[in-house]
Amino acid sequence: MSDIDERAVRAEVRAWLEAHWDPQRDLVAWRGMLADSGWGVPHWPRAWFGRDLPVALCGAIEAEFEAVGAVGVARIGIRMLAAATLLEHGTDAHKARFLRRILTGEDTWCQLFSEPGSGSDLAGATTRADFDGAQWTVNGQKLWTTSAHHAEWGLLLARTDWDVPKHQGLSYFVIDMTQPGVTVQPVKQMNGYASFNQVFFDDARVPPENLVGAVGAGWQVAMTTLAHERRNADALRRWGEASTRAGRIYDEERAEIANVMAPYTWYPQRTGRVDLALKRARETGRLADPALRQELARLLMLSRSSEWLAQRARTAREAGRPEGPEGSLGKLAASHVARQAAAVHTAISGADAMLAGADGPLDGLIAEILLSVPATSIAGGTDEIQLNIIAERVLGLPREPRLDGGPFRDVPRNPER
Amino acid sequence: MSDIDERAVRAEVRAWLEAHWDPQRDLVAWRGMLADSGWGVPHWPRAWFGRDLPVALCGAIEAEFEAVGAVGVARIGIRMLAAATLLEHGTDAHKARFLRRILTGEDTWCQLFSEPGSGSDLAGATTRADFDGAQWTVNGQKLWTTSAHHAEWGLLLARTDWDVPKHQGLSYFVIDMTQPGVTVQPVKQMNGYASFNQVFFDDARVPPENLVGAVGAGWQVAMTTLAHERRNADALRRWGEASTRAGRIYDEERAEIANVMAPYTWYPQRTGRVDLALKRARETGRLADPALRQELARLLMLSRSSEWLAQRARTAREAGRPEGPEGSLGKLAASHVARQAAAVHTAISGADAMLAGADGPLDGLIAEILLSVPATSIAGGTDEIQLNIIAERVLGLPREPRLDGGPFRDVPRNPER
Amino acid sequence: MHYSFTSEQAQFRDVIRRFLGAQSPTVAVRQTMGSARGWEPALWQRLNDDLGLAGIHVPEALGGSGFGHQELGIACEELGRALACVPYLSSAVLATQALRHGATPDEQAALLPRLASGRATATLAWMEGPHWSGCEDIALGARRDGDTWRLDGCKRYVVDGITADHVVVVARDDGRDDDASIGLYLVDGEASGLRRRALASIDETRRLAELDFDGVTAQRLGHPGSGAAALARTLDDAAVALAHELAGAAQALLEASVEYARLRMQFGRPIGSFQAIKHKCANLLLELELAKAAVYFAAAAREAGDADSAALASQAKAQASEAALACAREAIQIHGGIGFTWDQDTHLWFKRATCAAVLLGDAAWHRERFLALTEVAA
Amino acid sequence: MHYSFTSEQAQFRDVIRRFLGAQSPTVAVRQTMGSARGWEPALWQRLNDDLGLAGIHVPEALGGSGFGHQELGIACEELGRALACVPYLSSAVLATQALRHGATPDEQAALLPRLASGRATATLAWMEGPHWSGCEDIALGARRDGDTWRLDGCKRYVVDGITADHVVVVARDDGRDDDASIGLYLVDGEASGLRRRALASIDETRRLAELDFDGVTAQRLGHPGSGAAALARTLDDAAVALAHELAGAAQALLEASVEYARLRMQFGRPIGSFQAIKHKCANLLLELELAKAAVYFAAAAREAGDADSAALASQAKAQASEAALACAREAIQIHGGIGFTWDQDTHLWFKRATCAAVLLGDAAWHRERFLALTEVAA
Repeated sequence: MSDIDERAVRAEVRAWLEAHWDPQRDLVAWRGMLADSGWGVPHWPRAWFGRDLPVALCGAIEAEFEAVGAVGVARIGIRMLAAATLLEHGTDAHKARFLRRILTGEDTWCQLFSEPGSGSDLAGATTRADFDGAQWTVNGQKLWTTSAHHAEWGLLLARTDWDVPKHQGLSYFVIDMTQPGVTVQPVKQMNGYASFNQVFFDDARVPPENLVGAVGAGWQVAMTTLAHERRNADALRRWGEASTRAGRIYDEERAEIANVMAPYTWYPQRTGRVDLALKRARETGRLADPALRQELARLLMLSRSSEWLAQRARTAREAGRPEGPEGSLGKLAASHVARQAAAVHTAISGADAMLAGADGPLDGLIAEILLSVPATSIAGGTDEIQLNIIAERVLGLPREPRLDGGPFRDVPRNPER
Repeated sequence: MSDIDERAVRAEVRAWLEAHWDPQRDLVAWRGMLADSGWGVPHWPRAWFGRDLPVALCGAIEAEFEAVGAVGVARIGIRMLAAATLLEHGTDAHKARFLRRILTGEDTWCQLFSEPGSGSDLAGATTRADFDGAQWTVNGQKLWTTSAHHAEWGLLLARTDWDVPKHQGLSYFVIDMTQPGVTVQPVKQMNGYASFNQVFFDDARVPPENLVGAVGAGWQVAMTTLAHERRNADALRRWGEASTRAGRIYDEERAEIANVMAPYTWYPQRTGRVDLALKRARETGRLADPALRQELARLLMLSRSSEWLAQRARTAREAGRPEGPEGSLGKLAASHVARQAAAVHTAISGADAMLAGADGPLDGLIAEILLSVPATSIAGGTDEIQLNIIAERVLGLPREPRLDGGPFRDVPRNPER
Repeated sequence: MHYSFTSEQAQFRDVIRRFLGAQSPTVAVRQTMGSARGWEPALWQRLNDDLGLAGIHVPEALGGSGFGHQELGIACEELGRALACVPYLSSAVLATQALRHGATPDEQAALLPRLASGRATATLAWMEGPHWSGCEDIALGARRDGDTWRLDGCKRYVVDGITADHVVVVARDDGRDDDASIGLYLVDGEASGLRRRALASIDETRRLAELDFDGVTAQRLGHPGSGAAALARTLDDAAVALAHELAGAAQALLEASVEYARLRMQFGRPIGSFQAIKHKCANLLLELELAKAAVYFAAAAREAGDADSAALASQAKAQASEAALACAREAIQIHGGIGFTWDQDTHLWFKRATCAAVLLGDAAWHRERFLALTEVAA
Repeated sequence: MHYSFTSEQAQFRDVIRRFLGAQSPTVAVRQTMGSARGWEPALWQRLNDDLGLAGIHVPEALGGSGFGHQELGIACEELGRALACVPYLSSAVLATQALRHGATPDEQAALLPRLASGRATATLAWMEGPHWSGCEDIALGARRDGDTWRLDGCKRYVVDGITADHVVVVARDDGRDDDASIGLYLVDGEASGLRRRALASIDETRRLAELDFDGVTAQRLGHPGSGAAALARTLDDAAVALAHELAGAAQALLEASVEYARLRMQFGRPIGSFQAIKHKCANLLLELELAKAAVYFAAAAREAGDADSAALASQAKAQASEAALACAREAIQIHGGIGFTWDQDTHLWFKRATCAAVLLGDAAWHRERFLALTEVAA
């Protein structure tokens, strides 16, 4: 688009903010105004709280918000994945019922895809939804669900047909997480935190109007959710940084962010905190060790190259080019960075690398890094899955022969727990 | 076995050698005496040139030979694999016709298993043998055949039935390599040597009595050959070291060894010449480089550990315990040693690592090492095949699903050349 | 030289493995590691009463079983495999070997029988800063006070330092800075002036402590000037013992991973049928078998008193720690998400491997030391 | 900062790639590398007449095209991809950049137009021993002889040293040992007293020579005292250029491997459908993409004259050389037995990667230099 478009849009949003922005306003009320004006999600359709503007302009609009310190719509957590999925596959009734409360932050959402028996093989889900003519009854178990403990709504992938190939027997629902048939339990990780939940369904109910897409089309709908999950990973990190300004509305936003981000406590360490390595090595005197210097140089090079690679992908995305499976390269690179960072931090710390908590280096941060590393190459899709994606979709190597193509009922799978 | 056995056997062989050994004898004549006495291959059956003694005693007998400097039967090259295969699967006619001339060294043999289209997948051979009621006609192409250019006989694996699964349609033959239908061409390698040949069959003939085992049982027969190949790898290296004694019979043996070992010219470099690394590092002053020291230490540790692992396997073998697929661990370790050795030799040599021939370090030996490394992880079964063997046969992990189980005619394969 | 195990040694291993399988399953390990003491006196006493583990390598005259380094290694390997929470490395290895190498016969006779029977425990306190480069790191000072000695300074990373009945302390005679001034001193765990503070460790199955010495009364051990050599031999013994532990831990991790990969289904087949997993496991087996060769060889060399046994100790520690880290990392990877949950056992070995990798020097340090020793010998 | 290519740059790359695909297929490379000269004058002249390659980065006033480091990089990447046998690194990169950084405007005007047009070739002779650590390695001496200079000593590993019309020699003023005594000297390739001897290289597509100087008449270039800095900038330019070459070679190797894996059948399926091969290729792609990011970024930084461009040059060379070696090793592995035959092309790139990895400093050397530069900047 031309500069004139951007200038005009910037002028328009500036004028609107000048007229309406007030940091003393109630957060939900302000976000309601944003939703109704279309300035909260300007790239959404006009019919649904947007202004039909190109994604490429959103940065400029955000910049205007930042300039006056205006708070935006609620964006962190799973909600934007829910919104994107409903915008693409939902009925008008879905959109009318859910979208505005997503933007105002009144409703929190969670994603119910993974199961104990199907991690890498998401389409192998065995949580079942059975229709009795009046409503759906859900039974089964989901795992790795962030934020399920405070979500009002869940995006549920469940099996509705056991006699067709596995990708064709799934359906997609919006499920009320506050009903009695839904039990949420935290899952404690090896680092002591509980970032995830497991969710048990015992005859939980879903009304027919909460089906999203057609019966049996759940996999395609879920693909939309997952595509947005990958795309939003970057943005989520940015949205998770609370403003430091003073004012009632900022306090409310900070509380919301703190609440939603709590399960991600170990996420900041996922990159292995490369930024600390050189400084730590110098301060401990270990920078004089030539073997360590080699490993440190490897780490810094790897980390910088990964950033440049990500930057290139981002540039492509911002230029409106399709993102493609290059995200898998970045994910894989992050695993290497994390592993090398752990090795370097260990070498720098020596015997101190054994110590945790207040006794440990940097008040336990190094121990956190060492214990968080293994998750990097698993969470969000294992390295092995990323390698498959790169080999098949980037390099065009042939798929492996499938053994799970027949009716799902006959596919060998893990025993139920 | 008890010490008394060994003492008695040692005394017996010593007496026999005292009576018969004479370094002025003709090599073939002497070996004929050895074959007929049973002292050349004492672990073979009495009926066929042996004395039915346990393998564990062979070392003691060899020691007696060495003590007086007596030359043994011909053992290097493919001949002992041919002999072992014929002993197990051959008819009495086969044994009578071939074994003695194998031991005297009058006949040289080669192995015709691999093909351009079937390397790792040996059972996918497409060289065909068709029976017209009177004789077999062979057409096709074999590759990676050591010594084919001076062999009298070949061990041939050929397809005789295309309508059964691939392992069941192969037959095993002894083929006359000196006939007109057989063309042998050297294959030049990236290091400039030609260790191998390719062999073309154009209506080559095999009489029916040269079939080994039943029609269709070729794969089982070939397994025997391959098992002995793995078992003999160690011994072959030892047998390939010529005696330095003076005398006509030694000259003849040296000439034989030089002839047979010529194609293996690059084999000595396969281990990456770890023995030279520390010395070279010291002499070049590079031992002061701490980063290099780390890599050198890794190399030495890796190499020593591999030797100890091999030693343990050898001890098991000598104690008569089955060898099992642990040989794959050693083969895999050798690849790692070779690769690390190349890296270390490169780091030691710096810009000199670019130089070959007389200009290169150690008169070109370092260049040889760098160029020979890639073959280590391929020749004799790729690292990937070794990893499969270890995973399935040592660790007991499940096999991959087979796609080539049906009639061979329908199995997708490489286009003929 | 060869290494191999006699059938008696193989039997000894079986007995320990069965014992620990029954007496120290991970459910018990988890309970003990969460306890205040951090190790289980009842288990410790049975290990010693029934199997004689703490004194396996101690001469019979000193209350032990009179076996050697290979039996000690087998014990450590099985304890590492089971992650048993007992003060074996601290008392049976570090303190016992320090006394054997550095104490006079009378001093040994006074203390070793109680350590060998497990009735008392001890530990060795040598490190002060996080990187060990040798005796030059020792600052803790010993000064003569009549018939006895007094210690002032601080030791860190002391294994089982909170619970040890006795502490063998490496200290330096006041005012001197050569290796001859390094001595071993025996201190009572409850001595006045000794402040013991627990250090939180990533590996909750092995406790660490910081010990502050403020004029603590100590008994000087051994002959003057022999401390540095005794310490060096002790640390090499301990490196080989810890390498065995790590080999045992790695073996446990690999076996659990293979078992899981055989059973876990994804995409209609066991994940262990995918080459990504098969080859990963095969590569781990190779790395582990190479490390075990080094570890067993190192034990045999120490038993034989070979000249290169110090280089071999470094090789064993370097290779075993890297193999254990690789097995730990990949075990979690093979288990997938479940692998980094608290309830699954893999992280217990991961944490052991993480800490043991740096205890007694990391792999890079041992590689450099190995090369320095090899270089001189070559 | 970002790096990206303009559509003009992408087009430039396409043109070179198509040209080399047609004019320098491997059958031609094999022929040329077996020839006496080692490079093909006809190809060289067409590369320059049709595409202006030798002067792509030389100012228009000096007979070049006036583009910059990124275009130079594209040219090198494509030449590395095709393994074209031409004196590009020696003449267009090493000698040309040495003159641009180290010669006066008049001296540049006298020589650069002929190098930029490809009518003459030159090279840079700086190394004497196999390990470069900096100007302190320079022993070859220059002594004043009236209006001119005379050189005595020996240079090795001189790229295209046998055929170069001119040699830029790095020498030291007699009797001094500081960096200010380092100067660049221009020598005629046919000068009397200059003995040129070919050094057999593993990589037959790029020739090396040893040059012996026995009182060879030389012209001193640039201003006194500027030689060391000019050399440093030149070597960084060359490291980035060589890193591009290696990235191009790695790309060619990976593409050939993927193509082969797609077609080659074993066990009834393409070998590229086995995870062992798929994951190998995917890992190579990752390593290559990371290296390319560093390489392109380094070129952009040199073009922009960024302060950290020396560190980036080292990073680019280190990563590109390791990626190329990995691609070369695995390309042969993926091709199996056929991969180490002479008739299959893979070994040509393998040998290029092997030699280019140590030319201008190996990866470990560049990592150390990168860290030293980064450390100061941080």
